[in-house]
Amino acid sequence: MTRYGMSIDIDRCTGCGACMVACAVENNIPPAPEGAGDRKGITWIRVFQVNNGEDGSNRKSAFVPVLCQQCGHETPCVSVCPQQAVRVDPQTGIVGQMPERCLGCRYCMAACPYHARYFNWWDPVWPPGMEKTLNPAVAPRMRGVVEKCNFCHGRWHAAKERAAAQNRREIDPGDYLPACVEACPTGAIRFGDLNDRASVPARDARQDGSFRLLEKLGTDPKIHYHSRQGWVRQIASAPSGKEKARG
Amino acid sequence: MIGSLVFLGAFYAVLAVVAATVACAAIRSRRALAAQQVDEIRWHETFHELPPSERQCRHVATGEFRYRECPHAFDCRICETHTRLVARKPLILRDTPQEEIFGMSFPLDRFYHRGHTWVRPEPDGTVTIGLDELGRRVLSSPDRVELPPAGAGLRVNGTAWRVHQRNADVRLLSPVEGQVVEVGGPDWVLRVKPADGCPDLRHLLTPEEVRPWLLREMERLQLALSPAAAPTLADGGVLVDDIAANYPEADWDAVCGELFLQG
Amino acid sequence: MDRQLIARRLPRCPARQFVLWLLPWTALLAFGLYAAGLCLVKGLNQTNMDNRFAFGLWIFLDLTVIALGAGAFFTGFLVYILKLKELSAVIYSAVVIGFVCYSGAVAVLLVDVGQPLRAWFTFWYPNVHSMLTEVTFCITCYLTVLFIEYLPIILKNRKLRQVPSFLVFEFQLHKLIYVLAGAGTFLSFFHQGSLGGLYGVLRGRPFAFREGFAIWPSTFFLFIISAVAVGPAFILLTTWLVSKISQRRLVKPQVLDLLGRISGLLLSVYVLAKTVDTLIWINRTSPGSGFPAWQYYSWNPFGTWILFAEIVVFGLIPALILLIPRLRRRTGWLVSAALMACLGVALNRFVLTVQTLALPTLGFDQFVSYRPSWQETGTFLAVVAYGVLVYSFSFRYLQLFPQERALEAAPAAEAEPVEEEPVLVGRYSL
Amino acid sequence: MQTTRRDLFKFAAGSAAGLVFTPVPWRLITDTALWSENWPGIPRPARGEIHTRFTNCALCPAGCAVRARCVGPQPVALTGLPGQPLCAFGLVGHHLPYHPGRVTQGALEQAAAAIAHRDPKASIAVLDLRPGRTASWTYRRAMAAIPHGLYLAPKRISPAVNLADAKTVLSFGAPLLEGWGTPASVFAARERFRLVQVEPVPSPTAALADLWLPIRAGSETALARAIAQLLRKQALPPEVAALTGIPEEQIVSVARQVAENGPALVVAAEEFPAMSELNRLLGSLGRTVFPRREAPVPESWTRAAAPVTTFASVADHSIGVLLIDESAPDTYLPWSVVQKKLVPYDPLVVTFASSRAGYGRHAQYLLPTAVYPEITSDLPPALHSAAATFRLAAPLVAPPAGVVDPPTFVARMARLPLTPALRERAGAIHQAGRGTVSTWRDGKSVPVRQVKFDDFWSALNEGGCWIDSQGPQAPAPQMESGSFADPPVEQSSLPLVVVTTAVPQPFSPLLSKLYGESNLRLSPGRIALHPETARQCGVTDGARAALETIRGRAAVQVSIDSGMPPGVVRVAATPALLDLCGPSARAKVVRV
Repeated sequence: MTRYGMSIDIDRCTGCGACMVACAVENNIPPAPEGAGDRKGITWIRVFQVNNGEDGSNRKSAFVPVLCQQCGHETPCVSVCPQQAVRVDPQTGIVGQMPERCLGCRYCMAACPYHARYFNWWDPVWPPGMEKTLNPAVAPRMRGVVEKCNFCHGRWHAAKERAAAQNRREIDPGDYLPACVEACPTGAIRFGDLNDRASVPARDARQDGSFRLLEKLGTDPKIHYHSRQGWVRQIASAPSGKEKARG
Repeated sequence: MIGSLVFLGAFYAVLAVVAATVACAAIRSRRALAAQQVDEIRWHETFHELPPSERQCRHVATGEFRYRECPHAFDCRICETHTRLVARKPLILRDTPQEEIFGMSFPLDRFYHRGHTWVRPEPDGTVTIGLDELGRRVLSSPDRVELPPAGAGLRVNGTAWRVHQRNADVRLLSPVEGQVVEVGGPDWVLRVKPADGCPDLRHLLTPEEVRPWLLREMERLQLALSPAAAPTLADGGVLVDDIAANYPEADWDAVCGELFLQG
Repeated sequence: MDRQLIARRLPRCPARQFVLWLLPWTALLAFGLYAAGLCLVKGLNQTNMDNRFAFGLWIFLDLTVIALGAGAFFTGFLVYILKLKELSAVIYSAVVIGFVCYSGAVAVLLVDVGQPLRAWFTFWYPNVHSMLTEVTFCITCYLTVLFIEYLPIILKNRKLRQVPSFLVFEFQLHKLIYVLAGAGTFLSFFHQGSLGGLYGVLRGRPFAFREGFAIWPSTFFLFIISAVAVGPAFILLTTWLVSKISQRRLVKPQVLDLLGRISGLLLSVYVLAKTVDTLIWINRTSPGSGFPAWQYYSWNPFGTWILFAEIVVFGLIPALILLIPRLRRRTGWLVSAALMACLGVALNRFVLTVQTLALPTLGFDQFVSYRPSWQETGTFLAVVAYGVLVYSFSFRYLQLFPQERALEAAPAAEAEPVEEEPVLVGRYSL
Repeated sequence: MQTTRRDLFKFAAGSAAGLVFTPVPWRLITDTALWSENWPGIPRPARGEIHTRFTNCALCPAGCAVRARCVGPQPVALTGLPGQPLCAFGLVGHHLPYHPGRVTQGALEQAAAAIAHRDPKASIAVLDLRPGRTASWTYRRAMAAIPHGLYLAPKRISPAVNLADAKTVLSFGAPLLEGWGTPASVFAARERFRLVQVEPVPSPTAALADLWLPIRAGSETALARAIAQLLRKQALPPEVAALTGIPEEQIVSVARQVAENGPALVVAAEEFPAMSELNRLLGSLGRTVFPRREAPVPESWTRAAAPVTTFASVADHSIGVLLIDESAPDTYLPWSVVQKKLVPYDPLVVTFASSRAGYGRHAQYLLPTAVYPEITSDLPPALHSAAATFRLAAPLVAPPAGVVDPPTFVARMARLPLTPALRERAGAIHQAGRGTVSTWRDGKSVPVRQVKFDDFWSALNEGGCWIDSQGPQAPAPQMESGSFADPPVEQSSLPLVVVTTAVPQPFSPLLSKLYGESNLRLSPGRIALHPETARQCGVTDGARAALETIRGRAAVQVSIDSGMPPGVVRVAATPALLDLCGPSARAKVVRV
């Protein structure tokens, strides 16, 4: 019985975007068509640039990767889906989306406080020939359905199979890493089983300066952020009312 | 789990109820069709769509009520009030009612239906049915007349025969229940062998009641013919013989619908 | 032919005039259908909705229209269950309006979802914990009921009733109509509520999230009350409008007055409940989830004015007008109060749909705005046109207002005299 | 009996009702749903046996090692080696062969003929945008063999730096944390040094620096000179603070930091004398700054090779034929700069490129080349490695028919004997016998001396890397004069100072994730303005606008960024925009 989670060290994130691109490659997310802005795009993990609102050399910026927070308690998107297209896998604690079941009513998107769910506004289209580079482990989604981060579920399956091949029941932690974790050049994103107190994210979650987004909503997100800078930790709480973001 | 049971249970129950209702209605209507209640139902509906003023009880015309709507679709045979009233005030002939009313003859030997048909009991036990004077003058130049074949069954307030005149297609309501024996007599239209021997005519107007009723009828006719004009028909003014010819511009469909209770 | 279809004694405008009236609406409908077609064929990229604004004009439209359509079930309830006979003067019209509203809403919903072909999944794999499932079930069921209620009205048409089987079926069905009214009441009651619950359960959107009783957040009940409050008001409004346009007296003034009174009563209840709910939300619910309530109203253009407008201007004021008999008796006041009530509910649905989605939830995201694309607006207009057309045809060829004939026959609407004991003057005293 | 219309109706209605009780409609419903699951046009990923191959990324001079997951012959995912991840651009390198803007056909013969018929007196030059490769040696040999032949590098090869040993890094706009050197090595070092970023705009590097000096654009040289004077214990020139917009005490403290918290390192986006001077004063030479070392080359090549001439030092209007190798882009010289060197009367420009985005817009002939990961080439020594290295970008997929290999073309043009240059080079390295070769498949690294040449060669072709054992050499590299972009001349008609942010070219369409679908990076063709500046220009966020410089105007889209300094326009520079803006420019933004 595992509970996969992440810890993201904001102080280490340089906003290079490798995680976003790696995610898109791994999960066969198509390039944005003409006219898609940042509000119609599909970025299962999206890096926001935030700043402390100061100007000149007092201005401090940080980059915050936001992905599905994999809420563990009263998961907002699960209860609202009218046809059970969203479910929490009891084995892994991963909140999964079944695109072939999804009706595209977008109720779950309205329900998600982290804006971590994305709708396929267009048919998935790759430039001619580029579809050859698609990842065989993941099926591209059709137009009109919602999708989101599922901790690279394809990789989990693969790891499961490898484990089975060596007739082990548990997969070994190093064998299963989501694409973003693998791609992060600074190792800002760490992944592991939160139930295992020794795992990296579990340890990170315990150290001070670590926080979760909108914790007070009581949805028990499984993504733990960390920063030594006080002003960065502010982002965990509700908006204050003045413009803070680029991203 | 329980949740889904309750939820789905509730909804499928409701759906079942709705379906059952429709099915029930369907079955009942099949029965009704089989039992040939179409005429009754049609008359029933027609009656209930009449404006209240025209659903008036015959006893208002006689002044016993200041206001009363007929609750029985003009079928006094099942009306206690009617029987009560008749019982309380037996028929006194104060003055012999004359045949001539507003220059129209309403002979005393017959009973009148509110749809302007009459019934005359014949010596041989049958009854003859015809169109009364006012009706005749309105349907003075019919384009086509559809009479039922001999042997056809009639039901009270059902269709006796049809008359087409201009844009109007008039169902003349049958005053009695019975079987058509013969059609197209000298002064009558249908000869009918009444159901169960002697005809029950309680629901029809007696000649004595005709006058006040006719008064209203002519007002209505007048209104239907030309809503603008003053009521000249009723106040002793003699009614022209061929109304159809005299009011070419009148909406004949409306006039006949009004007069012959077409609904 | 046209005249043959129109019931006797119901004067209707000449066919040419009717066609002229239909033309603009038909054009609008055609345009709207084209727009909707684009959305279906090319996908929802034709709209200006996006990942932040997952709901837009259409959901707002659905919520409003369904609230306004509540008149159908509520009047049915009053007439057939509570035997409030006066209201049978508008029941047919109410049914048609209800049918129009619901069918329109369902049609738009089908355009709104990304995969309309999978609409039936909801019935196949229902997630009973989702308010949307409840909504889908109820609305589809209730639409069926409405259709069945609409059927007799159609069969009553002068030409159709010539067919014996139609006549009889209509007659028999009408005898059982109270069962349908009951079912309709049950269904509407639930989905009006669950439409409110739709937002009330959004734990992730503290602006919309509400505590409640059992599995239902307070918005569930607020929506029911507001819907039944505004339903009669909308019927009042439409009846008045139709009689203005057709220049006919359709119902006795007492009927409108009664509708107004009912609406007023329920509206005042609603205003009270809404106020209490808002206070609880500001002081407990919202802070409880870490969101100071004032913050919601610090984003232009949605200041506190919108709260005030919703509760006082379009809630309290019309309620008072409708409760004061002296004002109610004046058609002007009555109608404008009804209009305000309708607008109030529309505003409430707008706030829950648009403001909820526009407000930022994360500390670093922004207040977003949204302007519907012409395709969305077109689809919206198509529903309006569709409604007008269906109602126009129904009004012309069916008998929506039973009292109309009577009022026609007796132009001076005299107070209904009551039956009394026979006066014992001699018979035939003429 | 004869059928009436009524009968037909009855029949229709009956059959419609009956149909509901057949499986047909239900089956149809299910099928529509299934159909919607694989909507026509949704590509099916090719399945097949999956294996791993190794190569080196040729997209930028950093040349990271790449591990490719391939389905059959087709790479479907590129990742770095454990501990050395790739950058966002490298991760999607395998998309480039399918880039919509790619050119695969060119007039090869005509170009050759045109070159052959040039007037022999005008000089013929090869501009090599990424010097230090084996291809560069081929060019040099070819140019030596041709009369008036010139081998041009866009700029002097900057010295190698050693971030690992630096304690303080003073960076003049160098994109240290944005793909400058291999990400892994930079971030590994980042833990240990303090970064002072001198940059007019809040780039990601500036955002993450320990100290960001928002300097007035174009006054970097002045600041560098001022710091140099402070290091020489001279007084700070009074006007500097005003000129650079940085308070004196801050300049002083920075000077103290670099002086005291050594070893220090000064880097810049573009090398300029004052910076080299600072490195000299700080004694970085030999500690954190080294001459770039090259892998051994065959004796025969060095004997007959044209000298490396920097583009700036060529006489204006002297080049008759210019061949530009864009196949491995690094720095892009604005067209205006290039044009200055061409003969005024119809010069011939031939470019080797895979798209028309670059010089293809100006050249008479564009000869299509292979792109990474099709190309076979070696990579110049990495910026951050003091020791010489040699590694190959071995092709993962076969290039399409009709593409040209630039060095081959040039060699043929110069009638050089056509020999496999890379193999010869490898041979030379193997002969020298120094250093070790490491292969990724088994993660072993063995001394070259112990491997046979064929194994060495195949190791290189499997992404192996040769690293020289000879450490860094002491003698300080002598700094050559070039200049940091001078402050653009004041012009009232063009109120804004342009700061260009280079956009790596080409990049996979999938990078729309960074450019369009998030505002993580300023997308190509976009400009960023301070809200106040935007108001003055009368443009709003996301509005279309025109950017005007002395060289012309171009359509751009506006992004408002409160972090921008007022009076500065930041341009995400595609080659086209770089042509427009040049090395340093003033501009104005007009609403359209």
